[in-house]
Amino acid sequence: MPIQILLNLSIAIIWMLLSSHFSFSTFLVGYVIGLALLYLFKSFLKFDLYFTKIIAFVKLILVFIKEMIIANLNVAKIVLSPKLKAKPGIVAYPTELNSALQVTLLSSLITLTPGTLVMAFSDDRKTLYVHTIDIDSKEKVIESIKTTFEKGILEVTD
Amino acid sequence: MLLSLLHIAIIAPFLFALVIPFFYKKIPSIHTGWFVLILPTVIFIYLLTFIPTISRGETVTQLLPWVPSLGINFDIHLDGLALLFSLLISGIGVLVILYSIYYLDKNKESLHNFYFYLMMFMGAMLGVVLSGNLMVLYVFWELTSLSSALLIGYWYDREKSRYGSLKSMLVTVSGGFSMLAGFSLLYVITGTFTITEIIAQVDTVAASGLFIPTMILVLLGAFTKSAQFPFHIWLPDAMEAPTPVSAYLHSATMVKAGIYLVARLSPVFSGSSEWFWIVSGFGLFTLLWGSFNAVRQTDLKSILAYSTISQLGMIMSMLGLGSAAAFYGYEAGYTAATVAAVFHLINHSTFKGSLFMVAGIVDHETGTRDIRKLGGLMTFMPITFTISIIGAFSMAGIYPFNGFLSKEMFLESMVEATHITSLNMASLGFIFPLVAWIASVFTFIYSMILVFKTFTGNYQPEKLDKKPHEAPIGMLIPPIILVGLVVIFGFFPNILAHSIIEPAVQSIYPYGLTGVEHFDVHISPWHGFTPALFMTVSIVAVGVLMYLTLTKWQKIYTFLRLHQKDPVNYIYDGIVKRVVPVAKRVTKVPETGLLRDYLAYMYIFLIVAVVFTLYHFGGFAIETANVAEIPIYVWVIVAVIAAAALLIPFLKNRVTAIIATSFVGFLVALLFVMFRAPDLALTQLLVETVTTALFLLCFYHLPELRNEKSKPTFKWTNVIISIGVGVLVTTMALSSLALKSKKGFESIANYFLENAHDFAGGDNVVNVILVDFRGMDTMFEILVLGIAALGIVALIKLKLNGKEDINEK
Amino acid sequence: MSNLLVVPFLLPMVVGAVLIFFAKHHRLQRIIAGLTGIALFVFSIYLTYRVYQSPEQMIHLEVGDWRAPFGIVLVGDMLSILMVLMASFVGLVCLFYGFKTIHIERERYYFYSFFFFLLTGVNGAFLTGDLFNLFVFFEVTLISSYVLISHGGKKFQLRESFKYVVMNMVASAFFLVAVAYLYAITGTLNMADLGDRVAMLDQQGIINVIAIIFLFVFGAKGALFPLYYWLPKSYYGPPAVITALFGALLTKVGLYSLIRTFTLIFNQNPAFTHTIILVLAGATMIFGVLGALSKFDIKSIIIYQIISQVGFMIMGLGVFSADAIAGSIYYITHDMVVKVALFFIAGIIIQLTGTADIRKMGGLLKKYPLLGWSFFIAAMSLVGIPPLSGFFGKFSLIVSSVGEGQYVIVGVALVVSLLNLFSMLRIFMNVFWGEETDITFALSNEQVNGLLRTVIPLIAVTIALGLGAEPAFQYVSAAADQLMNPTHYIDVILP
Amino acid sequence: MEILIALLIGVLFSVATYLLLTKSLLRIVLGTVLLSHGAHLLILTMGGLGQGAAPLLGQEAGSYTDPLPQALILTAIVISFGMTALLLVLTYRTYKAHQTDDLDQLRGRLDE
Amino acid sequence: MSEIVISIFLLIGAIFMLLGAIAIIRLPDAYTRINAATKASTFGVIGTMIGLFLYFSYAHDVISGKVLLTIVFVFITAPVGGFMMARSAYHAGVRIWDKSVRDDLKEDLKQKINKPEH
Amino acid sequence: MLHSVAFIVMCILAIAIALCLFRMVKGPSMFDRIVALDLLGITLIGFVGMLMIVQQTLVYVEVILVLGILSFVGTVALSKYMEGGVVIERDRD
Amino acid sequence: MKNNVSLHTMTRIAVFIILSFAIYLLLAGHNNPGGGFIGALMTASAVVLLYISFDLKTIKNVLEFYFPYFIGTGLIIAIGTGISSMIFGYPFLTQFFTHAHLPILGDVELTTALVFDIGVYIVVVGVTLLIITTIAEDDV
Ligand code: NA
Ligand code: NA
Repeated sequence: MPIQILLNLSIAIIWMLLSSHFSFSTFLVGYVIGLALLYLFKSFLKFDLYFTKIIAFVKLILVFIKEMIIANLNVAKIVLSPKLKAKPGIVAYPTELNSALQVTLLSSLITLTPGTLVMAFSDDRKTLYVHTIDIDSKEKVIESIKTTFEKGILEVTD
Repeated sequence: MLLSLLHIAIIAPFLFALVIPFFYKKIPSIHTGWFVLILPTVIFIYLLTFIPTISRGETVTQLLPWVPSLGINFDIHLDGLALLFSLLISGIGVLVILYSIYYLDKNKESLHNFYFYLMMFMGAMLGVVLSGNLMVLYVFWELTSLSSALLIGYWYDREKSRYGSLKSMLVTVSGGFSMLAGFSLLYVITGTFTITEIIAQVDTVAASGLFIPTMILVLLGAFTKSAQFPFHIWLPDAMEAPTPVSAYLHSATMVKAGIYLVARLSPVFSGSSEWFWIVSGFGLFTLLWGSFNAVRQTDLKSILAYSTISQLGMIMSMLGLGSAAAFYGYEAGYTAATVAAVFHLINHSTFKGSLFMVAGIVDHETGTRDIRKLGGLMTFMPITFTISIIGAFSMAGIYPFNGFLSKEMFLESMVEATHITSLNMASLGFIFPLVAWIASVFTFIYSMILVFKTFTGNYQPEKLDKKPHEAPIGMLIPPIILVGLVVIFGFFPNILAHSIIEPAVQSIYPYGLTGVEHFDVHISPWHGFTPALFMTVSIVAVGVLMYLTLTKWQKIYTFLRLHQKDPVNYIYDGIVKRVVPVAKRVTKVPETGLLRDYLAYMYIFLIVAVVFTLYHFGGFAIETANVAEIPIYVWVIVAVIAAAALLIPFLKNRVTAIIATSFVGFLVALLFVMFRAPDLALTQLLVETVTTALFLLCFYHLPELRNEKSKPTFKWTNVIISIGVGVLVTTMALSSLALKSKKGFESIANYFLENAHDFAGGDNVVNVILVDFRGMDTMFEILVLGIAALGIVALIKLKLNGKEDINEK
Repeated sequence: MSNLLVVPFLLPMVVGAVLIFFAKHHRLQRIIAGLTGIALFVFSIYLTYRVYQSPEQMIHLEVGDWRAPFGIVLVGDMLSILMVLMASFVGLVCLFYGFKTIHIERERYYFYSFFFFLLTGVNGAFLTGDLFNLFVFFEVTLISSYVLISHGGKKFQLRESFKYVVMNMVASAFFLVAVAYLYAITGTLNMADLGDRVAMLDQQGIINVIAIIFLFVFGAKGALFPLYYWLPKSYYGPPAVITALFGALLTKVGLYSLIRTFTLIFNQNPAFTHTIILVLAGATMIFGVLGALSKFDIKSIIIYQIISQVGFMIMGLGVFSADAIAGSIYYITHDMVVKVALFFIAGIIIQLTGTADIRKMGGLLKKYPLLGWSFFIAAMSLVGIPPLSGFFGKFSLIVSSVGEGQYVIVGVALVVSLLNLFSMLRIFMNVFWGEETDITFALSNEQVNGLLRTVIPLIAVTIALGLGAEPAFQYVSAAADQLMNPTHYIDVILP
Repeated sequence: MEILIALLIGVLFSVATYLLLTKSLLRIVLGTVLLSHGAHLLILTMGGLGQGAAPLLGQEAGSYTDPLPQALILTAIVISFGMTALLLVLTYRTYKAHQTDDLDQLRGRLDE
Repeated sequence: MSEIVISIFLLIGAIFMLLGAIAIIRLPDAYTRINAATKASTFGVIGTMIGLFLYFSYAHDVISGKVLLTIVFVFITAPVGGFMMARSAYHAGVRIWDKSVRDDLKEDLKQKINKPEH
Repeated sequence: MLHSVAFIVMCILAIAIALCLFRMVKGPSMFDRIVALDLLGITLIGFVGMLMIVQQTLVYVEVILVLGILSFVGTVALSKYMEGGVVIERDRD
Repeated sequence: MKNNVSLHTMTRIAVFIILSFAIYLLLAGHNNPGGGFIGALMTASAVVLLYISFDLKTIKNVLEFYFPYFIGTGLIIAIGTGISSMIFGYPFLTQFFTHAHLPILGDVELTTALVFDIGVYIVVVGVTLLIITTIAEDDV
């Protein structure tokens, strides 16, 4: 139930963003719309949504932004260098994360950072296959993900 | 304004026709003909009451508006000519129906059809001759063609009946159509369809530049109906109709409608040498052709058919001659020719009617009409023989029958023709008596053949299906009445002179004879030793000689290749046979079934028409201002769109193709943003995406793109057409824009901008237009979508195999 | 202001929408559809009467209360209202024929909805006074026709429907193109306003080209030479009732639009534009009738007769005089009736004998005289044999053409009429005359008579229109006068 | 600007026409899609390009661009969307029924 | 000053978008292209959208939530888009660049085929 | 100044679009084309943003969001299609 | 290895955003870009995204609608606004609007055009989804 309220609130906020009109009435309309949508999809919501650990979340975002900037610069370097010297490959990344939301979050973060792209999940969702533009070593790739994102996500969601 | 009795006389047969099936079905024990007989009898008697009035030189007119907007009024104009014809129609009608009662078996025949057609014909024919309005005349004219065709095809399971029916319909209706054009021209010239009014404007008609075409068109109608060469070919085939029909329509009445028309319109057209030459020329040639060909026929009815053709030509030639004589003030010639024409018209109806009935009797009693099988019937059917000998001798022009009188008058008028000094007659006039003489010889011969090959000579029972008897009395009465008339008119020709012939001649009275107030028609059998008498004598002499030596010279027909069928038939058959193959070829060539070809026709038409118009009017313009101000990125975007689009035809992979199309679509949306159309951009993007999704969904059911194997000419034609279309659209766009900036009408759009907020309560003007100013567009646009969706459901789920629509309920 | 004008297209639309909910209840569908058909017809009569009696002989409605030329305006003038009346009549007759011949599965898949949507489009196209709105109604008509023409999804149908749809989509695209050009130059969409503004232009070159593009667009929908090639086969696929409906209504929408635009808007250079129309009219007649002669399939023959008759119907426009246009209007009216009758009869024959090949039939007249004579009358009317309606149509066209000195077209029309006669007699003589073949008849006499009950009224109308041509001609002459006097139209719409 | 877009429209029409003239069902469908793009752009161009602000009155701009062609195009887009959808389904049903997407083989015989 | 900031954001965004485009031209196989394009474009969008957001709040005094929402949306969906493309490519049999150094997915798929689940 | 920047940005983006077209045409795999289309969508977001600055209006902001949404939907649909030939599965299980 | 975990999760989130946006587009259309048609296509896109990410059966269980009725209903609503103006003696399809001051919501513009647009919306949603599901279900 609280998850749904949360979702409802976020729809109301999205509504405000859409309307570019930050007032109570807009919020209320958004809330009502959210309520209607949730009613419509009542049998469809099964993921855990838990936004309490805001601080951890902010931290995660900051880490992410930093990583992202670096990543983009890296890609820029590779793309613009006169001779292509990338060593791409697909790396299997084992994760300890459980919930769908966690795994999704992780994969998104991975994808948005250093030359890496999650391109498949194992059927049990325990292994992420990560395409990497430039691999030094498999361990290095795994290590960097483990220490930045997976840790951050655990902090946020647990 | 009200229907007069005369109108009712015309309409009654039609109404009566409608109840005939009732008699046939409900009272099968009595031959339907007996019921039918009543009406023509009543009409005939009623018409007889007009004789005193008409012979006084008066005319009866009854007006009834029908379609006054088009100048079509059901006006009745009863004068001498009309009375003569209407009496023939109703009188002979009575006899023919009486005859048919014995001729058609009430148990075997579809009498309701027969009498239905016959009544329809009678009404139509009365309508033709009584109508004072050309268009009403035309209406009934076509109805006579129609009923005639139906009667010819009465035994419709016979191939020949259908052939004859189609032929008569095509020939007479084509004449009718040309007549319609002629009448239309007359209307345009005179502003009326009323015959008397047209006659009153004869000077206008003569002065019109359209005089000759009008005349020819009208004459085509008359000639086809009256079986004038070369349109006569339908008449022999019309003999497939039951014999009463042949007697009635195809000798006594309908075929004379053309004569009637020529007579009726003589006052309008006769003031020209063309009229004379055409009418008389065709008449004479038909006379000759008919008589010449009658001799080679072996079927009794065929002989009679060609004989009819010949006699109609004869009457026609006399009418032409009469009008010419009148026009050049040669009154004696006029009277001689016209009186002869009218008198012969009556006589022909009597003797030819009786001869047809005889042919029917012979056919009925022996099962054949082929003279090669017949012979020696005299002893079996003496009455019939007597009838036929009177009829045939009259036809041959032998004294003392009515045919002798009119034939001699004819010869006389032909001789008179040489006295006309103008119209090149001085040099060509000799043709008239010459042709008349030759034709008369042949007429004599076939008349003899008709009688003697049937009734004398060897009786050949082995060639006949049944043993001949004398016909039942009911079947004999009508021909007896007719030959009775042949004899009576032969001895007392003047009983008709004042009552019938004189008013009729008066009606044909052309305007050239203004000085003459009244004709005195007097017919006498003896004129002294005139050239005509010598001609008659020589005709009989030569005729007898040639009849006796028939086998000796008959090979001439084979030599002339006339032995199989009338050569004109080759033309008709050739055309009719070729129409379908030609139609097939003409249809097949463009109708390839290939969509590309159909589109190519459309595009080529469009391009050619537009180029032609532009060339004709000019108007191409272009405003080159502001080209320099276009930012570079717009050039790039436009180039990218163009490049993406140009690539699509070359793509071999359908997903690539759809991605390229999406590419174009997305960039078009960008253009919409550039050109300040946010709603458009949104819609374009959404539609593009959903469309792409639809394509992908449908790809599941579709094959991969193929390489097209086409000839280079095919491809290059396509390329040229495509470029043409593109150039056309662009050229026109630029020209329109140039004109827009030059002319600058204020767009109605400003109204929307000014009023959207205050009067429609919305700021998004595009949306306001869609839901308010032009809400109706939107309402039906969503209807289109709804139909599309439901249609897709039906397309996918409803799969019939074709049997369902037959027999389903 | 008269909201009456919306009824002819709104009623079928609402009913079409409502019937979606009853798609599975075919009996209820039929009851609703039948009542609607009757109501629509009765209402159309009333509306025609209203228009005829109104002082301007024209009523109009500014939809949404936005005055012309800004909003969309509906115009019921003499011509459009007559077309609506005829469409409603044809629709009604087709509906009842459909009840007897349409398969239950078709009814389940929204047949009646599509039927009414088609009527919506057709009536809307007749009534609108706005060029773009005309486009929209065209599309409503077309998409309904796409669906109906492929309804049932038979192999043959699918193949030919594809061609039909593509051809029409191309024509529709050029409709938009032409509207765009016209809008660029005149800045308006209202037809009265267009007429007004185009008349004020001194540069006629571009306008004439636009006129040609419109001729192309409407000619493609109206099946003019050389734009008709999609028609013969695509019309062949669907059941008789749909072919009848199409033959009677669809091409007429194109022709109506031609008449409307070429009298109201593109009337500046008739010597050029209308001569082109006249040439196309002649070619259409000729090629249509040759097509008819090339076939032995009764349905195909009558389909080609659609094309041939189209030539006659626009002949009056090409001649461009009040009398000629009156002739055209009368001819269109007559053709709607006769064409439907012919398709119904062909449908009965095909159902009865199980074949459409006239060479395989024969002697039907004996067992089915009413059917035979119905056909004969309809055929003779089509050919123009008096005193049936077809005669008066042809006659008035010919007299007016002669009056305008257009002799060539008169000659063509008469020759084509003769060929028409030949083609129709060929059917009659093969099917109804001739020897009886060993075909077993698939319909009982009651069934045939039941189907004939929808044909007889049509035959009655063609006779009545002939014998009672005077009131009809008074009407069409008034309608033609209205068309030839566009300023009246413009003054009423744009006071 | 209008000249450039008019040229683009010409290209779109040419390509569309070329595709329509091919013998492949699918290419023809693509042709109709491009044809409608061309027609829509044409309507917009004919209304005049790039004068004034987008026709949303809330912006309070001095002048607005012509909203009418935009509304017309919207209607046209919607309609061609419906048409394209229907045509697509018709296309694949035709293909499935005849087992060919080659219009050469979909001609049919003259005397059917 | 603020104009400069805005300009920088806009230019960075644009450059990264261009970079993404160059990347898909230059990189050797579909996977590397997807990989690079996904993040370059995200970064590009974020750059231009922030620039845009700032511009309107600075020049027009309007806070546009939708611009921010766009960032959010692109941000959450771009990785999934990349994921979908890459995975589908792999399953559709698009070859990985022959100079790639490893392919764990291939190995694992092979194992899976060798040892069916049941 | 911002107008000049917007101009430059648009020129850059136009080049990016041209490059996308190149990859779209070239392929070689279908996914190269899909990524080109995806990138086009993203680039268009930037382009429309610049046009908003040029035209001094926020009215296209919905377009931006829609572009974002649709390039995602389009990418997913195309990928799904290329993976198995089916865009919408009837029943996954 | 066809696990769709991230796709499913993100779709769930994205769909809510898209649907909210769609409704916004519908309601704001009279004054801002948007309107019934655009809103409806946006809605349909969201649902299509669901269909693509998940599968027909799953989503049909969530959205148990019979789309042909959408078409009928939407058409009748749209016509209804047109007819209602006729009932009050105005020409067909005359639209009205008023500004109402409602509690909580404040100044609200009420227009019949919106009702019309909602009719459009319903039709278009019904149409799009009907087409897509019908094609997707066709497997013969
Ligand atoms: Na036959
Ligand atoms: Na036969």
